[in-house]
Amino acid sequence: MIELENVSKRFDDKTVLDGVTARIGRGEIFAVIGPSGAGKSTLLRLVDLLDSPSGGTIRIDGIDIHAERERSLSIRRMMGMVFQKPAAFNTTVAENIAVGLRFRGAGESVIQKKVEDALDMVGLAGYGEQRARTLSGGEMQRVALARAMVIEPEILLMDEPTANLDPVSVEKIEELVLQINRDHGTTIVISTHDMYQGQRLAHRIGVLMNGGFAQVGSPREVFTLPANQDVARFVGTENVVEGVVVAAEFGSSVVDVGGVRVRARSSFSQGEEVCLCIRSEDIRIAPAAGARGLRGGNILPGTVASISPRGPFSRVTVDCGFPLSSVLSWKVVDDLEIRKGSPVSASFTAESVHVVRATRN
Amino acid sequence: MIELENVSKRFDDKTVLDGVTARIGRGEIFAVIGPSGAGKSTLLRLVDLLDSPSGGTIRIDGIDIHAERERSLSIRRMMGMVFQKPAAFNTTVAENIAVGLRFRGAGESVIQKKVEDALDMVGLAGYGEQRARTLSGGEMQRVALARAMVIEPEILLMDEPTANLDPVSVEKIEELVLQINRDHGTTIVISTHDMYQGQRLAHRIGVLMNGGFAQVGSPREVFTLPANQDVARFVGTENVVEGVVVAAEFGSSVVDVGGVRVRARSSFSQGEEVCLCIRSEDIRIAPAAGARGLRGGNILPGTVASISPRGPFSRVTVDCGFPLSSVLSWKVVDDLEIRKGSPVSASFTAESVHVVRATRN
Amino acid sequence: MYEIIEGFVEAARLIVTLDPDVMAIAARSIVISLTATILATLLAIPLGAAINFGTFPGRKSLINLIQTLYSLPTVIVGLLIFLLISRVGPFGSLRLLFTPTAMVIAQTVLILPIMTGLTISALSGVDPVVRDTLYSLGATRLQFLVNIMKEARFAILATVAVGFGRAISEVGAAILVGGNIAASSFGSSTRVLTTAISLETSMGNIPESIALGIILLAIALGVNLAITTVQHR
Amino acid sequence: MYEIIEGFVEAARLIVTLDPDVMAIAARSIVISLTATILATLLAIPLGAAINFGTFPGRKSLINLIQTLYSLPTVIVGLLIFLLISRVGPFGSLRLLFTPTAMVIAQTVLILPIMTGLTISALSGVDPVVRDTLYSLGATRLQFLVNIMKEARFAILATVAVGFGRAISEVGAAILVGGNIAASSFGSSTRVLTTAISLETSMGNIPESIALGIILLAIALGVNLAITTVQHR
Amino acid sequence: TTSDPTPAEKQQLRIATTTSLYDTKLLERLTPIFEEQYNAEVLIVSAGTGKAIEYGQNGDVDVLMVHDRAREDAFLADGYGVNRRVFAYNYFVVVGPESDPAGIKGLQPEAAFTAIRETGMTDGSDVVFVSRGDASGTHSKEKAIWKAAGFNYSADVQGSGDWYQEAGTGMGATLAMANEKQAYTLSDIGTYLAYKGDLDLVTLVDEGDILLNIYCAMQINPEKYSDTNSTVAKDWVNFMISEDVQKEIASFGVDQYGQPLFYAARNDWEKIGVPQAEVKDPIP
Ligand SMILES: Nc1ncnc2c1ncn2[C@@H]1O[C@H](COP(=O)(O)OP(=O)(O)OP(=O)(O)O)[C@@H](O)[C@H]1O
Ligand SMILES: Nc1ncnc2c1ncn2[C@@H]1O[C@H](COP(=O)(O)OP(=O)(O)OP(=O)(O)O)[C@@H](O)[C@H]1O
Ligand SMILES: [Mg+2]
Ligand SMILES: [Mg+2]
Repeated sequence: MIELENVSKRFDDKTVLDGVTARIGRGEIFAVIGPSGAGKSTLLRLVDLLDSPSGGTIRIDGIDIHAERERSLSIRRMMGMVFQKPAAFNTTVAENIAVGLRFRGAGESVIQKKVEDALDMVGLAGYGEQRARTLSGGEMQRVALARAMVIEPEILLMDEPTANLDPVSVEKIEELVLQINRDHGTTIVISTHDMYQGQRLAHRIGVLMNGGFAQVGSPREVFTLPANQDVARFVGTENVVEGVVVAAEFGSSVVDVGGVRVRARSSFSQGEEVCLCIRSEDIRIAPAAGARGLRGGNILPGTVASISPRGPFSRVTVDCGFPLSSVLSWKVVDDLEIRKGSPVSASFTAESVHVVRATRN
Repeated sequence: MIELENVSKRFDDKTVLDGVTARIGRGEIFAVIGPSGAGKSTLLRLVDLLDSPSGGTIRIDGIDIHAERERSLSIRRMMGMVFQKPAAFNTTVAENIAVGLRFRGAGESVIQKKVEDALDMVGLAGYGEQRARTLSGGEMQRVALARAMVIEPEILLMDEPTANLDPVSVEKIEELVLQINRDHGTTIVISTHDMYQGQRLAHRIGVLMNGGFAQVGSPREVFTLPANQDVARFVGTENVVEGVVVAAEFGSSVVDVGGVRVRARSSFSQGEEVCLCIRSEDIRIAPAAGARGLRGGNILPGTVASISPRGPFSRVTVDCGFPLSSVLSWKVVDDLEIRKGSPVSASFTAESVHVVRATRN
Repeated sequence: MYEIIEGFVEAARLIVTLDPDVMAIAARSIVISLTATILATLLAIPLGAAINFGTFPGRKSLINLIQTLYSLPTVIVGLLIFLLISRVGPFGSLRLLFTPTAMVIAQTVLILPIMTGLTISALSGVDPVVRDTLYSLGATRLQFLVNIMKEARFAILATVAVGFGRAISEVGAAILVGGNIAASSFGSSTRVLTTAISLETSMGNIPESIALGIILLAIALGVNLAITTVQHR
Repeated sequence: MYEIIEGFVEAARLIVTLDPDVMAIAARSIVISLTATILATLLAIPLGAAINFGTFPGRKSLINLIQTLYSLPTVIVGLLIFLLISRVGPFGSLRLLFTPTAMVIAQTVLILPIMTGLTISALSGVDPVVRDTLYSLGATRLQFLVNIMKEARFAILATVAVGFGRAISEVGAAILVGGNIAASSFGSSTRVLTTAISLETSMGNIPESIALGIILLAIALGVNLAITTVQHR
Repeated sequence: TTSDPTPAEKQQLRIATTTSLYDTKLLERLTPIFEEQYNAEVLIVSAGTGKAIEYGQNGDVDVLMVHDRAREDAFLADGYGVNRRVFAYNYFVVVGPESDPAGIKGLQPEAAFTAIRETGMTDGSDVVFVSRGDASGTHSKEKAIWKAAGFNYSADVQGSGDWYQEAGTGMGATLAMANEKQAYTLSDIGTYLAYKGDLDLVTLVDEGDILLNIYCAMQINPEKYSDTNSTVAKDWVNFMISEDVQKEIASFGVDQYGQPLFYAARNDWEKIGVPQAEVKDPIP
């Protein structure tokens, strides 16, 4: 449905996008994640014809949208966009939502019905007559969503649509997005800095970094098998450490990390500089004494370097020559009597170590 | 340092705040959390003298700030504010950050130094000469923080300062906030919809709901002992179920939840309508067969109703007469071969059940 | 000073007695200046929008030129129109000289630059995200224009107020192309409030001048009340 | 039509030969109108800011009144000032009538309403968050004013352009309080470009009128280039 | 069946006149009578003499009414105008402050001008002469007086000092200015009388042939502009010299000012030195 081919965008002397390539299928939910300033908004704006690429082609249903100037209205009308900082028209909430329908010549009764429904869906029933300029940040974001949604576009572009929302509202909006996708087969491109949102919603995630997609894949792929150490760090793999392969055979290798040896599954050969990505939830912490053997796995002794809260969990960082973090529930931390300085052992399987080639930044 | 006494705010016929009372101590980090539209921004604006309360008093260091009009400049100069939707002055990034310093008559060299440092601290070194209007959403949010920070206010008010940031930037900003608080003893009031952020940063959290603080307490209190079921739902206690106390003695009670009996620690007496709050991480799921006995605890048999991803975990909802959700790592879900429809048992201790009086909405 | 009070008394008298001459003059002023303002608005808005939202070479110079034309003296506008419509001019055969139509044309030309310029300024003040939102909602050119006007309505109507004010208060062009004729039929006359004020002043009838000035301002007040009503909606 | 070309030729001749009479008239126009514009700006900006950001009863009526005064005919302004400063008027002892000072006063009064009104319109276009941010950064009143002006500079300078345009192009007040005097000393003369244009026109010297008009526009262009340079910074 | 007699369409007559004549409101008195008699609508445009003549040259009007013999002659000679008729005359007056610092009261115009110039040019004097300076009929007359007094206008008068100031405006404004500056000026009698109430200026010189001011009306040459309303134009000019109107002119202003503003030209052609045909013979 949407094809990005080598798309680039320069502002003056600053290159923001540089050869972005991807295909987004009809009915797919595609999440764009990436650090602040990576060009997520820029990319969505290019797709929505709000800005022109400096190079490359964007095709929708095979049509080069930036080339066909006379068709831009009908192309634009296929799409709805929710802006990162949505702007309110200086009128009521209901009128704000009605605008797109009015543009399409919908009748007054249809408009009224759809607007009511939309307000209800985004949890703002009864706000119709309030002046949109007086809405709170989160309320406005939901109005913007409703505004883009009522026109039932084939493609819905959403630029961090829940950035200003509380978790309860986020959940509601996410359900709504899934429902729209399910009921209307709407293709959805969503930019988000909330990776778990990407995971909850998206069929595929594209990680935008340094001007292009560093990785495109299913949420699980991106989270468990990040393409490189930047992606790994970005998707929240707490433990990303560099090392050198010292032994390798039969898809299994031993990596030296600052003197500590770690077993991992990988096909890198001896002498290669690699990077180990270990998700914190794959690491078990046990009191130093009671460490059980783990066949073909790693048991690294160390001392607790820090304990910090992380939602209903605690993040425990163990110094085993290099720092390794794990996440434990508060209860476990209490039960095991883990304190800063406690001698513990951190254990994890060779399979849970994802090895990528080390890249220099 | 900051005392809110029965503060209320009405817009036309809409009452947003209605008797907000709290005290925030010098050097404290106080987080205001609450649903979208609860009045978080409104409250911060009242403290920053940007709007006048409809009733009640706001005192800083004992001074009724809205009464002393001629001192408002010096009061305002004690404070720095980061707006939810920060506005960029139409000039360079560096000039945007310098404004507050210029107002205070700082010298050119001091300004330059401080601006550079601030840019560096928020991770925008090198952006000084870019026009602020062209910044991305997250970049602008960081500039706004830098702008409020350079004037080294005694009180820093931040309205969802990381809403548009990716996790890596969030972490950086949070460290910065903690550092400012630590190094300068700055009193910080932060509104956030990210409860974990509240937890990571704040000494105390106020939950703003229905016009007032439903609860004010330490992060742990708010998360584990929510004051009522609204707060419980809001802070992400997945399992909030209503029931009636059918037996009670010695601070222990049995609650009937739609026919299922649940043991809990509580001092409610028989016949009272209550609400049980059980955090999902306190619930263990085991194959139906292998459920171990749990002294004085609850073991509820049921079938798996749904499994949905939640970050690196899966959220498993079990129907045991009423739905109970737990969070398991992907690995455990695979290992235990839990699928939709699997017969399982959910177990949790009586201590992990937090009982509050049921409120009607 | 005494003349000012006399002027107020005279104004009151003229209004209360509905002096037919004065009423006709006032009506003519309103018709001519409102027509010119409407025409100029209809031209200035699309023009201003095209310049503000367009990207073409020479855009800045064009804006400069327009701003420069704010300084166009009414007498020069009058002269140029005069040369065009005088019998020996290219449009002489239309016999427009000394007609209200000519005055409408002259006033339209006079206020067009300032209205276009202020429209540009009004539109440039609209949040770019509002603009993008309209585009992304699939606005046609016309829908875009209408909606962006609604957003900028305060400034746009301020522009209309400026245009009308300039049109109804100008005298140089009106006198040159209109001739300040007091004829026996309404349609042949070209005497409007400003030209009448000029005449009274040149004859030394200061209270009468001031009375007419007050009537003119009363009309302007009415028009502005209408404008403000729309503005604050 | 031929007169227009003649006008250009004449304008070129006058400029190239630096015709001393014309240069003096042009210089006087610039001095008087720029002074009036600067004075009016200095008054209009704080006034406009006070009205825009203030909350007081009658605020809307005041804005209405100001907009109404856009329609103040220059002749009426001239007359009122004339009555105040003529020998028998309250300020007669200052002997200001028929001096350049009187013209500056008249033009200042004339453009003050429009400049105040457009300042209000310009300021009301500034994002309220910008305003709040300035307050929250601890701006004093003056710092606030300066910075809000910087934000609204495009519209504020457009206002200045309008004010200057109106000042330099008006003739009614200039002739009434200035008198269009051509005396042999620069300071006693009150002939400016517009009054000279009027005179030439009344004498039927169309090419000369147009030439003077072109010189006036050339001056306006210069001033506007300066304004635009600041505007786009 | 009966058909209504459609009234003949009203003819429009466009007249360009000098402001000083227009401002006396004489024409305002006469036009309704003419409109009634000739079923015409009269449109009068008043402008400076130069501008009025230009309207005539362009054929934008049908009749021209001015008071500047020299320029009228040129206009006729160039073929723009035909059939000039003189309908009224009066005298210019030299007015000035009652104190009369140049001591011109009762002098002949030439002598008076000379005296004003002499005193004006001496150091420290506060004698000022305000000139119309707008190439109007009045200004032409003033220049003629300077010439008759033996001065070269542009060299000896204009720009010879701050005592001589050109107003460059209408008569009324010039009088106001002279009043303000307590200066001398040359005025037509009509405007002076109209303004007299507001002025501290008094008539100092009102006798002398050179002060004669002759008003005429003429037709725009229909051969030059074929679609001018030559018939009504002719009617107007003839109307102005008709006996009834001449009487009207002779008595105009007496009730308001206690003295007439104009003298009828009809019987004084010799006195004012124009051919008899120009005052008496209707255009055929
Ligand atoms: N007109 C411009 N001139 C210069 N740089 C620009 C311009 N517009 C955008 N940029 C830069 O382009 C980069 C990408 O901006 P964009 O808004 O696409 O980022 P983003 O990925 O959406 O970030 P965020 O998550 O913070 O919203 C930013 O660094 C921004 O500063
Ligand atoms: N001028 C106003 N008129 C009417 N209602 C208003 C006005 N200003 C704010 N409100 C309402 O007040 C409520 C509180 O707004 P506020 O911005 O304080 O919410 P918030 O807690 O910051 O929400 P969010 O998390 O979405 O930013 C909202 O429902 C908003 O619609
Ligand atoms: Mg963005
Ligand atoms: Mg808010």
